[in-house]
Amino acid sequence: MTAVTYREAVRRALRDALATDDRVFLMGVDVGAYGGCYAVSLGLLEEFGPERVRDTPLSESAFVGAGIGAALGGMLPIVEIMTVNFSLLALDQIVNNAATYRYMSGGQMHVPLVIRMTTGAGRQLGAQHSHSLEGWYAHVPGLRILAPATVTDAYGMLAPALVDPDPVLIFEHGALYHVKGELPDDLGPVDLTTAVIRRAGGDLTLVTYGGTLPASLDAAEQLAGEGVGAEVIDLRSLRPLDMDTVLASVARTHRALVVDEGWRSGSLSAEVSARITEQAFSDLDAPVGRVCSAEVPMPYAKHLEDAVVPRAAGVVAAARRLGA
Amino acid sequence: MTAVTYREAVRRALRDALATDDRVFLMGVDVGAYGGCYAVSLGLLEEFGPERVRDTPLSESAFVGAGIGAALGGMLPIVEIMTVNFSLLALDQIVNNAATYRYMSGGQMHVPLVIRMTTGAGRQLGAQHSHSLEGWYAHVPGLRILAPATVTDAYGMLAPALVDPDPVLIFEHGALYHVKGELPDDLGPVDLTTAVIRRAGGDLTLVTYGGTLPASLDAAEQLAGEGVGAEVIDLRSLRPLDMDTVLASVARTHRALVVDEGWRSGSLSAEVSARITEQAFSDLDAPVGRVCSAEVPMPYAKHLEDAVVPRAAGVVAAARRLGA
Amino acid sequence: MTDADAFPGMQHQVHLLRQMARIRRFEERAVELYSATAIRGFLHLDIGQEACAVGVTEALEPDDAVVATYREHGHALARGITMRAVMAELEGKVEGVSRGRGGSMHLFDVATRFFGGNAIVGGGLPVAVGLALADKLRGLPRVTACFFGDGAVAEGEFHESMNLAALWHLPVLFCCENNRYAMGTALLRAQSEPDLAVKAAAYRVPSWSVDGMDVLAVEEAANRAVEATRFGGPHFLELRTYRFRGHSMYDPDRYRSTDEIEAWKERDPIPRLATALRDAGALDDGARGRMEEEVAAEVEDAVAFAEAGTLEPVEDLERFVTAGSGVPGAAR
Amino acid sequence: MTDADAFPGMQHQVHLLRQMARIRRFEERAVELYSATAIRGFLHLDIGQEACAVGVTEALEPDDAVVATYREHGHALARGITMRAVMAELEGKVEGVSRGRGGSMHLFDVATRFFGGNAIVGGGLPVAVGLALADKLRGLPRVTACFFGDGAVAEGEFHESMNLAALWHLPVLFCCENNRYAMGTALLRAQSEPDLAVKAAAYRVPSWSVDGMDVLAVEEAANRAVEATRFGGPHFLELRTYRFRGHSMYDPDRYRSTDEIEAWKERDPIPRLATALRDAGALDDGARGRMEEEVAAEVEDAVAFAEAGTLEPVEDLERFVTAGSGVPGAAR
Ligand SMILES: Cc1ncc(C[n+]2csc(CCOP(=O)(O)OP(=O)(O)O)c2C)c(N)n1
Ligand SMILES: Cc1ncc(C[n+]2csc(CCOP(=O)(O)OP(=O)(O)O)c2C)c(N)n1
Ligand SMILES: [Mg+2]
Ligand SMILES: [Mg+2]
Repeated sequence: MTAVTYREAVRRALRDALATDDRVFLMGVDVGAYGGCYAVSLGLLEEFGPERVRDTPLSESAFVGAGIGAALGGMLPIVEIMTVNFSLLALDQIVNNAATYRYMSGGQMHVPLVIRMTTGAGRQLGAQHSHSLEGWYAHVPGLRILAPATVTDAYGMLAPALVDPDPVLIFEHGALYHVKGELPDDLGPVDLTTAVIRRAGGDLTLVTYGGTLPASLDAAEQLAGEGVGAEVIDLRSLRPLDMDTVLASVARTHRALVVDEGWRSGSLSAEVSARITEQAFSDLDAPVGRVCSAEVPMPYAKHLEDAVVPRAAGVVAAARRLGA
Repeated sequence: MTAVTYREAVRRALRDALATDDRVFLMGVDVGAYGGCYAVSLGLLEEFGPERVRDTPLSESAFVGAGIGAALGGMLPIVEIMTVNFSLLALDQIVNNAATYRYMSGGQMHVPLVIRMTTGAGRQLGAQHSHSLEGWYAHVPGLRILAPATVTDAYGMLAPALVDPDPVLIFEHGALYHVKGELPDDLGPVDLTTAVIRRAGGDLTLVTYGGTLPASLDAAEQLAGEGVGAEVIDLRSLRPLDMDTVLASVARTHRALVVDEGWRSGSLSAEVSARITEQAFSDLDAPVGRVCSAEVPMPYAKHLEDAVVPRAAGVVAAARRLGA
Repeated sequence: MTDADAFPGMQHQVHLLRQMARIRRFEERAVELYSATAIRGFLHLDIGQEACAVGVTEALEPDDAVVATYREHGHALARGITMRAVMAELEGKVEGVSRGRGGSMHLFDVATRFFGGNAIVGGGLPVAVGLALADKLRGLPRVTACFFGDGAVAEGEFHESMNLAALWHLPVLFCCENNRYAMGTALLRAQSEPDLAVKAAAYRVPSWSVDGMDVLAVEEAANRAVEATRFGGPHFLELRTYRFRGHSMYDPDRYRSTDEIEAWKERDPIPRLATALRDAGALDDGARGRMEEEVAAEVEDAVAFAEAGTLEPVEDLERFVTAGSGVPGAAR
Repeated sequence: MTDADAFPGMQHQVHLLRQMARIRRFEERAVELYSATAIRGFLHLDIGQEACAVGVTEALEPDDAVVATYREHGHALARGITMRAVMAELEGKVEGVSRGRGGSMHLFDVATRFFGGNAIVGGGLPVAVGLALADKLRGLPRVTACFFGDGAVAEGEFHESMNLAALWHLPVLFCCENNRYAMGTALLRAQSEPDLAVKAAAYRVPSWSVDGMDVLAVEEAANRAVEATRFGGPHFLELRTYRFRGHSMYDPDRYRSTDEIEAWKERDPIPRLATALRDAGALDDGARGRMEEEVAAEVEDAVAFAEAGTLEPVEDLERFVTAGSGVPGAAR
């Protein structure tokens, strides 16, 4: 058991993957000489060399597509895209190729590719670097979408993602990189299909993932002070969604609030809300609530950015409105 | 009052726009010499010349971005992208530029751009030409998203879209082009902000838009035969959503079913469902239902494609399950 | 002993002719089936361009890879996918090469390393780069031949892929079938520099421009290019060709003159080679007729196979989305 | 009468020096404010590259347009946006040129036709093409100067935009500030053909390569290029330059040697021109000192202005999403 940052946990996962399997290589803009835009891959170039820690030109579509091709060709590529905002430049490759090869080929071909990218706001990076678009990817059949929110998941999800014969996208929230946590030395493989309860509670179910887990836990703590037991569920996998865990909780609490950094309209929170209602209507004492980002391009000024994204206070207030 | 096809209605709208305002021009792949990939712009090159009906190279990002720049520069461009599937290649420009210019510039600049594209399945075009991704665009603040489902809207939405000082995306479902309808000669401007009730009914609210309006109306007809009055609401505007019309209906019917050709998880139907529940929980006698596309890349074979997309029979069955 | 046996090397040319004829007849039959609505969706014909697919594919080893576009019946057949499997695919049957899920635009075959069948213009190029990267990393001396049209050259993915392949010295043979039109858009109205070889030079990718209506010229150039690519990094082959039919079955072909089309038909690669072989005494009219009959029989067999084919049960709709999908009980 | 007045033409050079000094001091002060956390987010410095922004911008008419990147303080100041408005933007104040919504990477100013401030590498190029298209369609003899880095040349949007501008003969001046690195990636590791002028030729876009550390050379080339662009369609200007600092405030600069950086600092455009002016007797040390003082005073005024600035009320968060948004009662 050692305390490491989320960043170090990802780096360790990358190092272990590179060390374990010759087919694995890491590719992306500045993953090598620069050490990774968020210093995640620092030191890996020195350790594994430029063939396996591969700097790419600024060509998101081509290097993501090259990851798809390399996966088809027998490798296990890990492609890093600096942020989900830039991934729009590669979306054609991800949606029209990575997600379709198996199906269009009638099951003959498959794309064992892992794509990692950062997501989210919190560092005053403005309207072209701060959005949370992982919910879009969770819409696409053929993809598995992961959002590690803890050090354990940041480390433990990569290996099983590489074992998955189909494309897996991993979203790392930029504000989590410096967060510290305990990493068990004997961590077994993390189950990619289940949500986990991060805090138990009987009065209200808070459903969240990734960058909004800390705020949700803070809110639960505050609510506990008011005598309200909030159960916090970390979805972890955004596609497929583990509704069983969510529904079992709602069956006990009768109230649910979804916390999601995406813009409210059409975010993943809408899907979670709709499914809870569809599948647990009679369990609900109140409509499913949502706390999401304000629907604006992200402003630069700190007080405005703070007003956009979900914070603990907003979660607590929403919980109160649900009558929990 | 004349009977025209949806295709003719769009063409007429384009012609009127080009004839009325010098700032308007049409630009896209094969809008000119070829007559438009779906023959929508047939004849316009001859009428308005190659400067104003402008064929572009296959460069989705550049010509959509050029539309943005031209709009900033004082023109009123109409950009055609052949299908929403190809629009992924231009998504960076739409999300990171068109939708943000006004906000990032603190209100100084704006992008009076109209982008038209086809969407949807039904013609056995397979997994790279058939998806319904307009729900993604409806997620983005700064954009107005329209989905004309009738001949009247196909004609009447373009002029007000051009008047809108901000970017407007218009989604034309490919299966609608041959549908005929009456076009009043003295059609006034269509309101871009309101949904419309296409059929009245008191037992169930069917919420839909675009390509699934015909199937929803068919379903309502069948349900009427069973004594169930289904009210069919055509959203028309996917962003912003006119929830007032929907909620007023649900207040009367107490049951709602959303019909949407997008893949179920994370489709626009989820947002509509979540909002109905949030805002009309106590009106509901049953959870909001959804009829969406199966979550698969679109298969080519007709019987499989038919099994993917929402059809009247599926809507009727879902309505029955809601207990309407 | 046939005529061809008497002429060393001629037998191979007869094979090339047969390959082109197979594609031509196959597609002509597909047009009929389209009219009869047995085939639907988009159907893009290779007719007129057969020499490109045949000439290049001949130069490849079985272990090499092919990435093609939506206009890929010819490439699939030349690569060795059976007519049966392709025709059944066009008819949407389980026996089709992609189980009827792909259709005309999405032929895939793992056995011949045929990676599609990509219907996004330019979308196949990055994938080809990646296939070649895998080969390089694995130390396999393979080539990936990537076909695309003149229209694709304007796409950003062309630019990014050429640079990446050249920067990393990857064995991709970029095969541009320049048929002068992207749907209705003539090359001159799409490219500020219509000489595509000049574009290749901007990435330091060596290039050849070849008469794509002459299968022998294509094959010869492809032989050199494939060899150079296998050990020397990417090369660019411009195949100057022409499609005799519209872009797809929906195309009324308003943007080209009949004169232009007729002039190109004069250069039809099939009669061109057939005449040369006859003149050389390698294939007399009788042998040619027998070849046509055999090809026709193969086509009819493929049609019969396709029509006898079965439809995927609707219950299997969700199979192949992911490894476990659609299989009852399996985790998604 | 100043020294410069005595030398015809020299006054202009003194102006150029002042412009560069303004950018340099402004940014040095911004670094301090960053350390003091008054500025946050990414901060990309122009330090070392000032001659590019100044030389090109001087060649533009007031009615021309500029599109720049996230590394655009210099371009904004050279273009005539006040230091006050830029500094207030960096501090996230309403008085900022983008009302504090943009920050360092997103400066916009309608008065000087400064269209950003684009933080997607390559993302500004299509917009520049569109601005020029509008001018052409409107019959206005304007130029759009589009700045971008060497890294952007690998992006698909570069390729598509160059072709479109050239195909349509649009008045875009493509200004590539080649500082040899895209973050940590050296040009040689990003481009198979590192001579960027060769790339421009692939679109038939005429190009010049200029010493971007020499503001006079930049201005001279820009004068020619702007004129040529105004009436002759797109041109490409490669400005060979270097950034003296890291890519952004977060960059530990592991990928360059100190020797390399020092060698380039020898070519610093500011002392270079200052020395030349002194040698020519156009600017003695006293005058130079006064200039520095004036510039310092302007910077301090800007800082005071920014610090006295106000924050946008949170209630106005939703203003400017669309025309009607955030305004109570207005339709969305
Ligand atoms: C990104 C994208 N844009 C548009 C289309 C529609 N489209 C299909 S084929 C085609 C023409 C392509 O021309 P070219 O590359 O020359 O190939 P050819 O059809 O001539 O073989 C177009 C525009 C598409 N499939 N993908
Ligand atoms: C599409 C995209 N990919 C990656 C980034 C992250 N990024 C910001 S600046 C930069 C380097 C760009 O280099 P260059 O174009 O040479 O400009 P310079 O910074 O040297 O001025 C990178 C990789 C981005 N902003 N956009
Ligand atoms: Mg072509
Ligand atoms: Mg650079």
